Amino acid sequence: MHIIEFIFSPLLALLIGVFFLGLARKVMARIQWRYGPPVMQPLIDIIRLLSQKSASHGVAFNIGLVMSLAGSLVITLFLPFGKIAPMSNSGGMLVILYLMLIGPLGMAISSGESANPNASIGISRKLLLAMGYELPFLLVVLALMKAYNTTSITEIVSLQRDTGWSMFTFPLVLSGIAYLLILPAMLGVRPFEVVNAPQEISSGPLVEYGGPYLALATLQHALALFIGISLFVNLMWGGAANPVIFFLKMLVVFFLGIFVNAVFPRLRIDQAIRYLWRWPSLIAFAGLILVCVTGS
Amino acid sequence: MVNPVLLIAVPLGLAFMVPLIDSASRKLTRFVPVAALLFNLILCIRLIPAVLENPIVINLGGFTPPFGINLFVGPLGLLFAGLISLAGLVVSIYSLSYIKNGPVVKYHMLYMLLLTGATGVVLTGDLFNLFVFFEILCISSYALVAYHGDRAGIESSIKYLIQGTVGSGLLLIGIGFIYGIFGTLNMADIAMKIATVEQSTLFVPMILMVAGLGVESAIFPLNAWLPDAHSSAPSSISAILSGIAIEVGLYAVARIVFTVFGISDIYLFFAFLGILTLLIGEMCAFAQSNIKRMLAYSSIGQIGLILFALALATNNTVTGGLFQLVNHTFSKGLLFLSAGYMIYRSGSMEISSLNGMGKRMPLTSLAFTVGAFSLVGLPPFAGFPGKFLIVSGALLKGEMVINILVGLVLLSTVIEGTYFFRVIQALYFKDGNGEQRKQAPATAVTAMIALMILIVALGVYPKFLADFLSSASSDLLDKMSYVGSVLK
Amino acid sequence: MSFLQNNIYYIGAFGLIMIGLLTVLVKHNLIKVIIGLSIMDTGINLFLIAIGYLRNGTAPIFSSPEVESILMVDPVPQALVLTAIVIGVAVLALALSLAIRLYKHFGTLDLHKIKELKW
Amino acid sequence: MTGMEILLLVAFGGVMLTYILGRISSSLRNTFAVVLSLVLVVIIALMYDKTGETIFYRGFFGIPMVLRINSLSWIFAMTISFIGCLSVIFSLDYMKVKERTSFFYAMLLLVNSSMMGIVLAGDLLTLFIFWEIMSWSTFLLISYNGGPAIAAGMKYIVMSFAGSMAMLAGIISIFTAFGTLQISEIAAGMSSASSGFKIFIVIVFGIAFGVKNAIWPFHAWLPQAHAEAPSPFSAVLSGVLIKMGVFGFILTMYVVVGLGTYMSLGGAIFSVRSILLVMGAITILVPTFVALLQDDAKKLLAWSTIAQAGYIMLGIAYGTSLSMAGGVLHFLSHVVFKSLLFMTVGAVEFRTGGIRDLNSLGGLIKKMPFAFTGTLIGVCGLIGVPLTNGFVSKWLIYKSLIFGSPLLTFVALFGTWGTVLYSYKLIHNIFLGQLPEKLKDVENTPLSMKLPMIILSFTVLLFGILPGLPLRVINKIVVSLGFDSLNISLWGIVSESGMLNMINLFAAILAGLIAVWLFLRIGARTIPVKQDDNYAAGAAVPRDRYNYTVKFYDPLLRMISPYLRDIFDTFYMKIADLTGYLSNGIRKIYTGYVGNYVMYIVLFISLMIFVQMKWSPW
Repeated sequence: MHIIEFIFSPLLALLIGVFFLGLARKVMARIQWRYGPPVMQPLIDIIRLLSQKSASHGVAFNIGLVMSLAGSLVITLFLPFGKIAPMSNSGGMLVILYLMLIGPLGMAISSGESANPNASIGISRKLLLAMGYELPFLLVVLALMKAYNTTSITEIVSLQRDTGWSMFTFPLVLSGIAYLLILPAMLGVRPFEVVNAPQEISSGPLVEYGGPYLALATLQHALALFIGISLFVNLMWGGAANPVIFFLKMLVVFFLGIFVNAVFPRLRIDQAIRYLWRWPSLIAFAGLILVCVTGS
Repeated sequence: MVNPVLLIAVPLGLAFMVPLIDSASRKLTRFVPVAALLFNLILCIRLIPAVLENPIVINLGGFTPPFGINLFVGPLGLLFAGLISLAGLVVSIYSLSYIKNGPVVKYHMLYMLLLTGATGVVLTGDLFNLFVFFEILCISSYALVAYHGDRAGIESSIKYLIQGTVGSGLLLIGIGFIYGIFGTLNMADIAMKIATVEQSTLFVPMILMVAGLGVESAIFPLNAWLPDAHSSAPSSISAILSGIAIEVGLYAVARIVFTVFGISDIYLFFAFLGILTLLIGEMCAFAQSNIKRMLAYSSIGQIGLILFALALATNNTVTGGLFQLVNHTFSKGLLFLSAGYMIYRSGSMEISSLNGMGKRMPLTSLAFTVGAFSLVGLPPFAGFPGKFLIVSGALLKGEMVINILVGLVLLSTVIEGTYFFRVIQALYFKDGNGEQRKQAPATAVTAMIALMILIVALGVYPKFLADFLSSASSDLLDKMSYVGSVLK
Repeated sequence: MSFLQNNIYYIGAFGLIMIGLLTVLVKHNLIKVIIGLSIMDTGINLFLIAIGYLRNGTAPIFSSPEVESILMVDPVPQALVLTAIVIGVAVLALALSLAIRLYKHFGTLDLHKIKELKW
Repeated sequence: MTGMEILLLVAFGGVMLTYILGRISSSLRNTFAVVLSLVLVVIIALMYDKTGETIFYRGFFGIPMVLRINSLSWIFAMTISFIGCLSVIFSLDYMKVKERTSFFYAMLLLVNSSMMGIVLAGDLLTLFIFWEIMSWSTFLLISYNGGPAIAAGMKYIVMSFAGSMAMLAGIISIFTAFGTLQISEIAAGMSSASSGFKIFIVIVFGIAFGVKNAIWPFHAWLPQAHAEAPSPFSAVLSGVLIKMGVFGFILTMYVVVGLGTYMSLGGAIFSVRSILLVMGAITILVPTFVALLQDDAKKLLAWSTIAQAGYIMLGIAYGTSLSMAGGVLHFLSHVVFKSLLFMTVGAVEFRTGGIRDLNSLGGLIKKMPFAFTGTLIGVCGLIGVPLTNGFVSKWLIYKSLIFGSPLLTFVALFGTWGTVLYSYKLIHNIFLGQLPEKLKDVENTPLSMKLPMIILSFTVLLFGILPGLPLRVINKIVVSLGFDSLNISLWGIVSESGMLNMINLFAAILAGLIAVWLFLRIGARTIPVKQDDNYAAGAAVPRDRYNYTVKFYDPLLRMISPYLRDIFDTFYMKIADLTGYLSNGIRKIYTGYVGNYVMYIVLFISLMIFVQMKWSPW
């Protein structure tokens, strides 16, 4: 039972992530009155890419990518998907926060080795953007942990079953709003699509990847999408006891993200940071203060 | 039992023998001070057990006090006499090679006169006798400052002379007043009669005497001669002036204030004066770029610290002050001696010219470093126990004013550390011109090593001296037993 | 008037001391300063003598049995003054010899101009 | 003669002997230094789990000087000797090209010996004596390189000296108040002392230890000092020496003042505890971002050291058993990974001929793979990536702070992101990116540098995966300081608010890595290409013309750098200037005109007479 979960939940996450990638392209195309590629196109691409030859720039180029994807896979073991959360006993939110570092870091080391100017720019932006949304995000997470008096994500989910979604319970409203405001940045969609920016810096960190590397990078991207959405649903929208309902909730969040993506133009990195550090941070800060004041 | 009179008589006699000896044998001249001071040192050491039991009082010419002149060899006097012989011995060994040019005979003669004067001051029990020995000390130091006969030496010497003469004039007026009031010059006798006179009449003579002695002991604002004289004298003389002369002046001030007058209301004022001297000395030293001037100002600062410690007048602080005094004699002596050869080698007194000396003269630089660390009060050198005793004694008094003054002492220590560390950095870590590595002569190195060993030994095992200093401090503070032992 | 009469020596002595001190303070010719020091010394010596002086007193020598010690001047200050004079002369000699050397080096005796050592 | 006396005798005797041997032969001296430091490690290891006190010296005015050992001293002593040993080994090659090596080795060993004296001290006098010996010997070592190191050393010694003077005032007040300096006896006296006295003690000791530990606002000396010291010593400096401040804080707050008193000392809002916590938080936040601005590798690490000291401060100042364990464990973690980082940077500096400027390095991964691996592991530890020791210790600190004061936790967590940014800058600008033309012939890391790096990297991972190893010892410390015992297993910790199981995490990550690696192997073969053979949209990338890493985080820095002026550094420099200015003014009273001098004498007399007539103090 347990072992199945261990294998099942990363695979499920990968699958959903890749599905989301395909869905995103399809929905975007429909919004723009195009037909768009089939939803399973990214999966097909990954399989194709695995068979292609590619250039490698060195050991760190490989290790970084492997590290990045492995880290993201491990996070999926900690995130409850419905009731499936195989490693929720080995650590809580803090471990997740720290595991979330491995993804960008591995990616950065890997593409840093390639010595491509576009990659360097992309990485710099990726880290800066992460810094940008991490400020309000940490405030939100701390407010949640303080409000529920636990650091375990499964407990947060189960407590929401009694109190209702944390987004709509009194002291956490502000945090919920702040989280919603930074969600696009965490998912890396359009107003904050500064890292990959295909038209500007040739997909940034991804520029040197080809063949299997690109496949891994795509999977990592898919997982990041999955983790971002799943975290939001778990923390703010009450998670779910049932995987299906959980998936539906994720889908709703995903569509929200896509719509935002479709409407907004891209910001510059400094504009993005300035935005993230202004209103969302202020609201999140107010939320934390509110929780501290009312909680005690 | 040996007669303490020899402590004065032997060097005095030998001082005047120097020209005779010189005419007999050129080579022997240089060794006369070494021999005389070695004799004094041995004498002092032999006197220690007896003096610790009971102070020795010698009546010169057989008159019993209060008539006639008496010598009082208590622990304090013996401490100073020993210190003078020890420092004098080390410096005279150093001078064997350092003093080569110029009127060598006169140098050795004056040098011994200076030390005779100093020994006389600390041993005498008679006010006018004190004045006479004081004048011997002063006049020989005026002359020795001008030893090189160069511009700076002559200029500082004449300035020193003018201020010193005014000071000793004031001292003499003070002594005159005291004689007019009490009709006696014996310190113990005066001390006994002091309570019979109204205090306000004693004020003027005391001020005059303190001001007169203060010039020699470099209390602010009477110390303007010191930086000039110490920086232009030959380094061996700077070491003696800094290590002995001003300490003896301070001894005289302390003796007059504590033993003769013994009026405790004024002590706090001296504590303030000490702190002021300390702060001004350290700050002036901080701003110097001339190494010998820096050391000279640092001496002012140290005198301030010692004065502060003595003025608190508890057994602890006075012991601490005396410890600091011993440490100052050794460390400042060491600093001047080592600086002397470094200046000799580089040809300039600017600190920047000493850059990279650590490579050229490693041992001399090491000596300077040890002296500096000790003076700043870093363990395991001799400065730390002294500072520890002073601060603990001062805090033990538990008065807010004194606590604040202690804060200032610690602050000035930081300033002092700053300028010493600056020099040490210049010695070791700045690149100088790539001269050859050449050590100081063997005699100078011997002197420096002896002082270094003393400093480290005192720092590691302060108890060695502490007991003796403790009885010396009660000698200074306990007026009644002084009077009792002199007047029987 | 009797105050003046009784204390004439003291007044004279302190007058001399003050004159000497003032000379040292305001004059900037080295020779004059040395003269000032000398005057001050003289004043001090006079002061010491005055302490021990007794009006109409005799010399402190027991020359004949009828001389009472009460009428003798005090001998101690006189001894002191002898010593002080000797010291004063020594200082004076040293000062003057230094002045000569100083003139050789600086070509002037103006103390305002001899300020190489300061600060 | 107990083990401690033998230890100190061996340590200090070894210093002398090393210097003397250096006069004879340098290889003999090197062998001796290595053997000596190994012997010290062994002696301390043998003292594990011993407690005891012994009076070793009465020569200082009869005040008994005591050595004592307990779990707290043991863990510090062990760290000191361990890092000391590694840095001596590291120096073997590093110092070959320098002059005055005997002096260097002797001073390095002296610093280590005096630090051992500090942690083994059983009374405050012994502590102070060794503290001062450590201070001045450190000063000599910081200034060792000359040039800019002169100013760095000066700044260090002045601040450190001011701190020790404050400490001396504190020690002597304790001595005068209670008549004893033995730490075990002071605690009894302290409990009955007035709270004003306690606060005074905390303040003066806080200044002394705060300066050494580089807690904001006393951090100003550290960046320059760490950057300019010789690299093997930077490792010691950053790793263990500033941790003497941590030791001092623990001693002051929990032993001298006492746990119960400490928690309630001071007012409600401005309690000592909350002030220390806020100082710790500021120490994390500001230096982290200042580190981002740095272009000098060692300076970057130095600022990072300050920031990490803030984490330790948060841990030990918070005052629960979990936070205490976190603080002490983070001290251990920091020792290991920061020494590692300074050593790798030192190796790079050594091989590239002294280049520390991040903008002129790059691409060294091919040339110095060992140093790269070391840096990677060190950086991971610094950030706190799971499976490294930094993760466990930070987890403990967060865990204990999170419910009590979420804002402090936020600062600490946010600081971690800053850490990611500057760590990446460090590793990228040195090892990744382009290899400049002039660094074509850089050789691999020498063996004597590899060895410490391997040991330290291994320790980073070992303590990360099996945190129970250090935590068992730390639990003893925590209990001995009066806290509750922790529930510790070999692989993690269970507390009431959550648990940590590193072995599961390790297994999961290992499995993930293997799976992804296999997945990569399934795919088609890859062709290794040269680093600069890359895609630039058809344009040729001119080599050595551009450096992609200059102004790496420029958008962010432009936003934050106006707020990052080091006010306190400026403030201290202003004080120094003011002192100089004042001193220059004061010495003008010595005008050089002798008439003025005589006037001073006359004025002095007149003043005294005036005072007497006006107030008649007599």
